[in-house]
Amino acid sequence: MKQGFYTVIENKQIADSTYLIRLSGDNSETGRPGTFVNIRLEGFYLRRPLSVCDSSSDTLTLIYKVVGEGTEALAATPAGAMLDLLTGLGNGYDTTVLNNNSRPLLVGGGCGSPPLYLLAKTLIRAGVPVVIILGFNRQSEVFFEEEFRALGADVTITTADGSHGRRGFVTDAMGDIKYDYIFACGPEPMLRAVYERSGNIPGQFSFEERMACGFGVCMGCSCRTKYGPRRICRDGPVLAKEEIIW
Amino acid sequence: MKQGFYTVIENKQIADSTYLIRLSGDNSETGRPGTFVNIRLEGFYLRRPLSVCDSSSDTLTLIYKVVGEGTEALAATPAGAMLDLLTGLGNGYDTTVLNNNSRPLLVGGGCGSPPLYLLAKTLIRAGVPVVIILGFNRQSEVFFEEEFRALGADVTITTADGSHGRRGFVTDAMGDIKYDYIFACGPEPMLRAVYERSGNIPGQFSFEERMACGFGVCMGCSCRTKYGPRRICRDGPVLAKEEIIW
Amino acid sequence: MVDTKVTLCGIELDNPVIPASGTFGYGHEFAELYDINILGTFSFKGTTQNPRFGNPTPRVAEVPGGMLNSVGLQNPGVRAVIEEELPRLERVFKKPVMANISGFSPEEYESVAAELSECEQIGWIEVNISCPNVHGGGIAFGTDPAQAAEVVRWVRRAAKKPLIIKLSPNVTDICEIAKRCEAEGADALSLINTLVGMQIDLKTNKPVLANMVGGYSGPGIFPVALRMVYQVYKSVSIPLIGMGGVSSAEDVLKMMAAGATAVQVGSANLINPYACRDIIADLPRVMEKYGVGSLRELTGAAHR
Amino acid sequence: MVDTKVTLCGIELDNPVIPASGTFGYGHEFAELYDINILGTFSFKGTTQNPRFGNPTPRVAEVPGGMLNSVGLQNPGVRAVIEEELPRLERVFKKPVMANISGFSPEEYESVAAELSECEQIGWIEVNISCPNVHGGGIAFGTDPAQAAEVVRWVRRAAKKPLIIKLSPNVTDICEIAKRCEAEGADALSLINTLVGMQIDLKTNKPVLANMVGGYSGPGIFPVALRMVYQVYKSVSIPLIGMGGVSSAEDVLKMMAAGATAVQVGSANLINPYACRDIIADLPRVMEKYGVGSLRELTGAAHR
Ligand SMILES: Cc1cc2nc3c(=O)[nH]c(=O)nc-3n(C[C@H](O)[C@H](O)[C@H](O)COP(=O)(O)OP(=O)(O)OC[C@H]3O[C@@H](n4cnc5c(N)ncnc54)[C@H](O)[C@@H]3O)c2cc1C
Ligand SMILES: Cc1cc2nc3c(=O)[nH]c(=O)nc-3n(C[C@H](O)[C@H](O)[C@H](O)COP(=O)(O)OP(=O)(O)OC[C@H]3O[C@@H](n4cnc5c(N)ncnc54)[C@H](O)[C@@H]3O)c2cc1C
Ligand SMILES: Cc1cc2nc3c(=O)[nH]c(=O)nc-3n(C[C@H](O)[C@H](O)[C@H](O)COP(=O)(O)O)c2cc1C
Ligand SMILES: Cc1cc2nc3c(=O)[nH]c(=O)nc-3n(C[C@H](O)[C@H](O)[C@H](O)COP(=O)(O)O)c2cc1C
Ligand code: FES
Ligand code: FES
Repeated sequence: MKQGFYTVIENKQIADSTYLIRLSGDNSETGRPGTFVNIRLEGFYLRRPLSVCDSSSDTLTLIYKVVGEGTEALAATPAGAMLDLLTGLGNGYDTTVLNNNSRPLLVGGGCGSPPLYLLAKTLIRAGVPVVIILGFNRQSEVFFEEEFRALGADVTITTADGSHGRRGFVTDAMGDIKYDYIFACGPEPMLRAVYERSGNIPGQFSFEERMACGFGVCMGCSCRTKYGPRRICRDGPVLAKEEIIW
Repeated sequence: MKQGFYTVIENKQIADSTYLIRLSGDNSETGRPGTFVNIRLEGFYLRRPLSVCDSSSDTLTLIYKVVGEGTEALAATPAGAMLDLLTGLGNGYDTTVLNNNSRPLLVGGGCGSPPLYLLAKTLIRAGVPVVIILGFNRQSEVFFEEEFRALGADVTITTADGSHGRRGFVTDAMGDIKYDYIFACGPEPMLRAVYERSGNIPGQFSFEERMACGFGVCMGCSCRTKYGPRRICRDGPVLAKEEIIW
Repeated sequence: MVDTKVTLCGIELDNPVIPASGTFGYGHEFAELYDINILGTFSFKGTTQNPRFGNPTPRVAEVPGGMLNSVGLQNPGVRAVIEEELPRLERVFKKPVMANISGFSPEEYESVAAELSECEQIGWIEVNISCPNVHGGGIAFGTDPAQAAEVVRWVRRAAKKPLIIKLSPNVTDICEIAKRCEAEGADALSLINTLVGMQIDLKTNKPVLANMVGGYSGPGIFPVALRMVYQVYKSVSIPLIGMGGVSSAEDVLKMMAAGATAVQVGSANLINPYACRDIIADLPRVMEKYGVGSLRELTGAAHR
Repeated sequence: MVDTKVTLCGIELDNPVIPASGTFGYGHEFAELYDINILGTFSFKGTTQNPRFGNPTPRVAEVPGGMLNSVGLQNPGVRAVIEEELPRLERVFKKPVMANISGFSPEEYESVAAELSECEQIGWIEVNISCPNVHGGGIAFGTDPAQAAEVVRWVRRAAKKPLIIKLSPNVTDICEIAKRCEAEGADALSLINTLVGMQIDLKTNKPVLANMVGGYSGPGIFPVALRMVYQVYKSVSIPLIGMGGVSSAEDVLKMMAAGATAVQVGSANLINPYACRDIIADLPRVMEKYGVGSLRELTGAAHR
């Protein structure tokens, strides 16, 4: 974990109430896919956790949905502004369990997809082919379809109302795909459906929970697992499929 | 009273921890000498009251001393920033009691002098000659000596340590002057000394008190007078000499 | 079209927003700023039998999250209120006003309530029981269930208007006191009055307030107020008026969801004289945002 | 050169800054960030007899002025603390640590205190009496003078270390409880624990916390905490540890002027992991600014 100040390079709407923010600062701790940062916003006591969507040596990209006052304030932050971030939070996805013969399936729901971008990039760079299903409610919410394709991933989009890609839920698209490992991130009902739909296939699921500290000291974000209590912010947000209790 | 947003034109140090800030905005209520404004500062719950030092059709000038966190934040406010002000607060000095034959003496102490500037200006414009004594602790605290002279006022400066002007307190300089009315503003011990030194000569004294609203509704700033309780923010800050109880 | 109307003890209010006692004077300073008839009503400055100057100054201070006051119930006394303030108010405010009263003995409460009960302009009597009982060791009536009940008993006899008891939050169990007040015949409860707080000036190392301690109000007390409204809603069946740090239309909705029928706004008026006007103007937008068609129906939603 | 040393129950601290229980874990997450030996000491997470998961989530929420938590004392139990956490701590922290303990019966408090008393690393035992008494109708020990006294009596027997009782602020008269704790043999008092608060989510109209209510901490409780430290200082003669919203070196000085011998910093650690390091680094500057040569001498200055 590191604390640092980041400069907003750009902050733009990319879909229905969905924004992409690019930041420049010390990225020594943002490279692991599935980790998150915790952002301090003027006038708010607690920080706001957001997953790393992409990270290069000098640029950090986050994608967030405006759901309340904090994300509203973030959306109003202009380029040039400075933000106080804690970076390198959480365990992240463990990609060492895969090899070039692995056939992982990545499944993302709504604003749960951003961390899958850095994950897909990391896997593809390591020579692992990536198939990904991204679920949204409607066309106007879809983002990053092309960006995932540009990485070389095989992308399926589902929308609940059929306005873009395939009609239905991510799980409806899962039947057509052959995979031996699963990575998922999204709202809990989606995670659970994916968990069940994927049967015995092993995988890693990324969770969200209300947080205070985000670095493991307040016990605000605990969840029960088969191996005892885990802090989503430090022992997670990624849990191995076999430890999850719903 | 009016609420309005003002743009900072300039904000500069003019003496030891003393700043002059010029603001542009709606000045329809800032023209009466002895009235004050109440400034909202980001991050502070209560507003900060400051006397009008000068007011023209488009520029409002305030002079303030940095004494705590609020005035510290104000001193750090750059040109171009916007400030939320309540203007036209307080009764102000009543200048209708004077005429061209009046010989008023104005006495100011430290950061109590600012409101005397607009008062002096108003009196001189009305043809009333102005004699003014300004007291400070030391030379590095002195401000506005030339500005008062430029108005055409007869200015005496006193410093407690004699480093500028006459050594001693304002009251030490009062004996040399002939006057038939007195206006005073400054710390309470000074006001009291001036009150006593000026004997039976009538006058008006401007007071400070901790305030919440600044416009007469919370009863936070009351003081006792010979005619009953008065709110410094609305019935004051100027009290007629004959009503004052020490 | 959203419906902001609520009914408080049989009197319909255009909206639930009520400036709180002690932050709105007797109304006329605000009437110079905007048409105060847009308010649900307002609660006037705590009025006692005799004129009071209150405590020595400094009697306000700033704290993180709000302010402290130790005004000590400065008011011109009930006769001056009836003879001067109410006639003056009548010219600018056409709605029933809420009379906030205080006393230092049950008898004083009773007699102030009796006098104000005769005034047609007054819609409700709101009894501030956070005052010290001068004959009871100086502890506040509102912090002792038996003493609180005694005040209600006395005022109930005298009050010919709906009777609202305003509770102190500085207690171990506010529900117990609420129940006692209900049992003695209170028609509604207001909560909360200020928390007891302090501020110290490091330049002198002394408390800022001449009175040492003072009442803490403003956004910092909102979580405590919301919790107490929620808890008391479960304990009594009379209507509640929620207050404590309310500063926005969102806060009004939260108070109502927790159980309030109407909402008072205090300190916010002091730092933004247009606070209540702005909140009322913002209510329809916020109601639409959160899908609230009728405010009346929001009361207690958090319990359902 | 300013002197930041203070003495707490016979143990000298390099400075009065102590991270508060529940906001510093068992120390090692912070030890990865900075050398925690710069601290006066720290108070570890409230420890109970058996491992506890605590309350259902969501169990933290944001409020104006701070946060709410209803963690519900998640901890690995006293045996794991002694066998795993303390040995791990020993490698990174060379000073006596403060053991914060909790229980749901006087017996549990006693036995946890007895076990931890055997640990050399432990300098003080800090007893959190804000837990519900499961055999006493579920109200918190700390809100009832008799039950508070009973806990102190049991723990006093078992504790072979200086005994600090941590008071709940959710009471009508904190001085009464403080005096009872002193009479039962407490060596010092910590105050305050969290105020009870609530937050509502307008998207659902429900309380944010699964537990409905939670403990309110952060800058918004500072005025209440400062007042309580000031009042309790007058009521007892044992040392006080002040806390509640402390976020800066200025706040530390204010707490000490009000009567605290040492000061705990809680929520501030959660939003700025370097909060305590920063406060300690800033102390000399602020002491010089306000002319404080020795912190030790500041304790109680507001009373003189
Ligand atoms: C590890 C992690 C990674 C996340 N990554 C992303 C991401 O990449 N993109 C994205 O759009 N969202 C992400 N979220 C959710 C995001 O943190 C919330 O949407 C955001 O905090 C809401 O803040 P707000 O002030 O707008 O909402 P409000 O509801 O006003 O917030 C009030 C409080 O609740 C908390 N809160 C509200 N919703 C959530 C939530 N879903 N999860 C956790 N805390 C919440 C806030 O942080 C704040 O403390 C992530 C959450 C976690 C825990
Ligand atoms: C009617 C009036 C006119 C004033 N005019 C001027 C002026 O022209 N120039 C100038 O330098 N100062 C003036 N003052 C004093 C000025 O308001 C205070 O110095 C300022 O509020 C201090 O704020 P702070 O945050 O720096 O100090 P802090 O001590 O940190 O402030 C804490 C609180 O105390 C209040 N406070 C502190 N000192 C005073 C004080 N002396 N009077 C009233 N409230 C105080 C603050 O407003 C704030 O609410 C005037 C005060 C009043 C009442
Ligand atoms: C300056 C001031 C004076 C007050 N005077 C009274 C009063 O006379 N009677 C009363 O019942 N409450 C009084 N109160 C309490 C408020 O009515 C209200 O209960 C409290 O301030 C909490 O609301 P707020 O946080 O919105 O201010 C006063 C509050 C303030 C700030
Ligand atoms: C997340 C969290 C967990 C806490 N857990 C404990 C605890 O286990 N034992 C205890 O005595 N106090 C606990 N507290 C209370 C703090 O130690 C402290 O008394 C309180 O938060 C007030 O200080 P603050 O405003 O600086 O946070 C906890 C507080 C928080 C925020
Ligand atoms: S948010 Fe504090 S432990 Fe996870
Ligand atoms: S400051 Fe509110 S009445 Fe004067």
